Amino acid sequence: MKEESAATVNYLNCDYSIRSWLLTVDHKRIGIMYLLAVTVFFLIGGIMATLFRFELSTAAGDLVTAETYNKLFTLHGVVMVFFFLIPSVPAVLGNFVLPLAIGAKDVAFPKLNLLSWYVFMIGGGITLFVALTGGLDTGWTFYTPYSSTYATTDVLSAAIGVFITGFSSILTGLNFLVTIHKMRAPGMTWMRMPLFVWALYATSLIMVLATPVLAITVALLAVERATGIGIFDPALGGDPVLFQHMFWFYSHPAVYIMILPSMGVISELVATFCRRRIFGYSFVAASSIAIAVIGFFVWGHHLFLSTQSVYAGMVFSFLSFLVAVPSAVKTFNWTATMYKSSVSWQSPMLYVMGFMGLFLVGGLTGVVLATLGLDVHMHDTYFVVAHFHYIMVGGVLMGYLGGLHYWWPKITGRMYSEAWAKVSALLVFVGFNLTFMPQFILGYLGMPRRYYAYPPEWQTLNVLSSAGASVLGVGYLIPVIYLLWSLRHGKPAPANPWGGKGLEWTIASPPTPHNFEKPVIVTEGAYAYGEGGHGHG
Amino acid sequence: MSSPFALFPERASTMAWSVDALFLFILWISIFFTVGISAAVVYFAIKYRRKHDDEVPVQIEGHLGLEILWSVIPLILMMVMFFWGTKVFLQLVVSPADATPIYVVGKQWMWKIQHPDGRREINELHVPVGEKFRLIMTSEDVLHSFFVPAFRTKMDVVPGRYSSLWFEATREGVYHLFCAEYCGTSHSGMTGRVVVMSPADYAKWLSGQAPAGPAGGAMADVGAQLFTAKACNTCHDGRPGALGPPLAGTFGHSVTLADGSEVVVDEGYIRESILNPQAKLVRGFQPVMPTYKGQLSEEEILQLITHIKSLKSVEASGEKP
Amino acid sequence: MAESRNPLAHHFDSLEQQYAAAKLGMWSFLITEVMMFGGLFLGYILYRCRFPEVFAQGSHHLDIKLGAFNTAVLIVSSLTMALAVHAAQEGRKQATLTYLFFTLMLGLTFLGVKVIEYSDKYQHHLIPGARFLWSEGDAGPPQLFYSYYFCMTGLHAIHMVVGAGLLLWLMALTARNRFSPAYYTPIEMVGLYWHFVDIVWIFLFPLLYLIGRH
Amino acid sequence: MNHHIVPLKIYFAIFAALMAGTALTVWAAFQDFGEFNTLVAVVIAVVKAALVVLFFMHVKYSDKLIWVFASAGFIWLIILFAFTLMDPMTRDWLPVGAPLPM
Repeated sequence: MKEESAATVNYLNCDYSIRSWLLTVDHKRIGIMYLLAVTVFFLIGGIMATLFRFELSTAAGDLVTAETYNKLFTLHGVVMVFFFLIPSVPAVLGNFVLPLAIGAKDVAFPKLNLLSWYVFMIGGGITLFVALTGGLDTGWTFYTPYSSTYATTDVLSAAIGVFITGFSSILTGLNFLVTIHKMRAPGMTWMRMPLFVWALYATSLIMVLATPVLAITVALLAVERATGIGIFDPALGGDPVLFQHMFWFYSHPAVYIMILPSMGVISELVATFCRRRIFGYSFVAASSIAIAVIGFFVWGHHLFLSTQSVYAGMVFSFLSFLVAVPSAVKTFNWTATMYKSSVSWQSPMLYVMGFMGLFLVGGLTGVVLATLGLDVHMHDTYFVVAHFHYIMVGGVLMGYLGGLHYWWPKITGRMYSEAWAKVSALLVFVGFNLTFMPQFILGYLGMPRRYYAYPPEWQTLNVLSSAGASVLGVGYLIPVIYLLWSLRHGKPAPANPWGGKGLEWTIASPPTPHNFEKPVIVTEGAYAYGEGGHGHG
Repeated sequence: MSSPFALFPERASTMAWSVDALFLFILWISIFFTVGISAAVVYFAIKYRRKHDDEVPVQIEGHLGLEILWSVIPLILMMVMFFWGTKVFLQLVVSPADATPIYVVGKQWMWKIQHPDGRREINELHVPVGEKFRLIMTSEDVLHSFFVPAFRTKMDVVPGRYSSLWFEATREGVYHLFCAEYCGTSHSGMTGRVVVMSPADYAKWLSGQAPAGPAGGAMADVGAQLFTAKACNTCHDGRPGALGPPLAGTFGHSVTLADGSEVVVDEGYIRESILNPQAKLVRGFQPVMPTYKGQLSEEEILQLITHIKSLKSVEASGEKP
Repeated sequence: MAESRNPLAHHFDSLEQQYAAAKLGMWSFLITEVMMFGGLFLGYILYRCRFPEVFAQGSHHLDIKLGAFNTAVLIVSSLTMALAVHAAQEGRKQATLTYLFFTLMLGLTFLGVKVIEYSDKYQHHLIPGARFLWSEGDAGPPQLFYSYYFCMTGLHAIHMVVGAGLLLWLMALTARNRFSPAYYTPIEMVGLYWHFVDIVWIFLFPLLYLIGRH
Repeated sequence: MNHHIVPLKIYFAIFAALMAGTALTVWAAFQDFGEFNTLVAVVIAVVKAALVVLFFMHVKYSDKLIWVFASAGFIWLIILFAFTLMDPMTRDWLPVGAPLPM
């Protein structure tokens, strides 16, 4: 330990050795290790996207071969979904903030937490190894029998990589569940918890309940691939649609694993930057749980045209409409929170506004796709691609970046350049819309997804989309630069730069190794802005 | 085909407008909410922007009535969309009884199409305006999906199973045919054209086409030759005491199985009985039929099915044995 | 905290809180196990409904006596595991060790029987894949039955192997006096795991071995 | 720690019930209950599993939260089964194409 006064010892400077990082059980350090990992995965996934967006700027296939193109979008999907979107908010921000937000010294199982990072890195390593040794061309959905019998790429290793990564997600979810149940500081009742914690709880439920089904699904795929036994093989009487059911039993709720934590971040940000308790707190909290639970009953809307029974299709369609209601409730409540509040235009709030706009488009186009009669035309077209990018990139990524900017002073103890942060928020918003809005039109015109060459009349829209992607790319690179810059040159951050009311803002930036020096006793709800607020309703 | 600035694909089938109308309905509702909420967010952000650093706004806890209002209104809208969407869906997927069958086999990376009269096409489908067609589709290898944007219809093509799709073209023209389910390297090359012609042009086109196919003749005739070549007729000739159940006149009717249950004889049941004869044994017959798995291609199975469909029962055709 | 003898980790306030956290964590883990096996059972149910006769035939090639014997072995092992927890709660070290040892032996017995059954399937060419032989018609659906048989019992056997390792670890800790009536959490947690593995077999036995025996 | 220590008597009683259940399920397999053969086997297995969960795994003596978690696993298992099997079980009701019947 360095010769410093006790007041300035924090979790970052208490030990500088590599070993102290690789063997750390401190949730804050593990959060940072996840941050580094997902940033690398995001860059890899982003490079893939840049390459195939470049390819798609002409109608003919000319930049890369069809085979390479298929490998590019597959790897883009696998890396972005399993190694960026799913871990980004929960494993980076959740790990760092959750124990602080509930007044705990750490998560319930710190060693498991570290283990989950290693499991994640091993799974990611195997998957990237596949990329280097020939690639994978099944699409991130691994549909059988193409993946089990016909693909000539290394599906086996990729399935093993995804299988292993699943356990990292399970361990994180399990850890958070127990942490939220058992580690809250005295006085931190459920209805006093910050909404980010509620969202993480709902997310963890899905991680624990759904991920094992993905694990067994890709395990069966791996076994079938490795030994040639029949599990999903139609030649033996097996049912390829069974694979789709099992896959989407996880992968649809997985969308909520991605978006729920981001929604939680947005709730925190809206409260802080409007200095206002979230309007209808209990409805926003309950809607997280409702989304998590109803989200388990809607997976069949990915199978409307898979020869699934018409009746099953109707049930899944109906339930898909239901899940839109709690999402709508959240949006209305965030908007209402801004009414007669004190809105700060600091950069995290810009991300909130961006999130609101993009999430609205993403959510409402989801309603379009849940409509049986419309999905027939739009299924597997660019309309679907645009829709889920609005949710996953527009929604999840805006929430993640907003949260990262919000907690960055707490994580690093430094302030970043506010001006540059505003520029990047604006670029991301504009670039994103330019990239994906044309894809809605392409989709309705009938351009199928995963197409490497397309009819020439669609080139204009594709060029627009590719142009937007370059703006988006710049928008993502700028934060990397100014955030890194802030580590050395940024102004030291005060304990509470934004005037937030969460417990994490009551301690030093960056926090001390054990978070709270004095025992924490909570006496008021989250977001207690203003004295004895005169509320109604 | 369509201009570079079109927002909608051509409407070339009876269902196209139904789908577009529903889409426009939901689209306008979506635009209303997106614009409305975004405008509110921007307005509030400007109107209530923080004037000085220690500003503390009035605290509002929430409002039960509002919560109910903005739960119930979306719910009602959702239910309207659900019922309307389901209605359109049923029209899209349930084939009218009088549709003419066309048989489609997807394989990496082409569409093989057979008409009952024996014509075969690859990656092209010629149909006349104003007639209903029902595609009966299967795959030889992986999943595919038959997609004609101008008809607003699409259906997955699954190995080991028949799926179907119907349409009635309303406008002459040449339209895109795509494979919409990712199927491997040349997925984006598994495309083709649907050529919709006037009945007169269609008749002209028909006469210019020699009935093709290796064995020539209508599908049912090719099937009949297969029926003999594979010796199906030795057991399924309908004589009393024959080893296999009679097939004539059974299509579309139900038969009683060994376990007492009933099953309707349709394309799927015939296919299953050829490939896995013991799976659903007709009552009163021994499980002696060998499997024909690996001996018949998907196209040959379809030819056998059309042949069996064409077999009229003895009474119906008025023949005497 | 492997080095220190104090079983209370730094981030908990009390042993009670630590125990409750461990127990809830273990149950969360068991939920994931339920769902993981659930995925296997799902496919099994679907195919069994689709090919009832073939699955019955496939089942008749399994040895019902060995299956029943193994069921009994696992139930006895569950009892000895419960008794081990009981002994640990009362702080009886020698009894704890003995019961853990019996549990381990029973677990190994189960695995031994499994080896006999697997080698029998191997000799009769009932391993799905290129060598699979089936004289009674289409060899496709019977392969599905055996694929599921091996995947389900195989995953179960892997759990047994892990369980055996955990028992060895517990015995080592018990011998080193790490447990007391105040702290026996690991024994109880492994116990929960062991009982869960038993429950899986309680379902596997009738579903795989006992179809249509009448 | 003051945890409920389950009397040995109960352990042995449960053990006896489990062994009896095993014998019962083997016996039942050789009887013909018609359509209910599988149901009988599953019901016996569920009862046996419930005994293990409640007594050997101490859920009967645990707080509500453990009850909820233990039940959640089984409820979600049923969701997985019911909503997946809903598809193949109802495919024939409206033969859209001619899917292979179950």
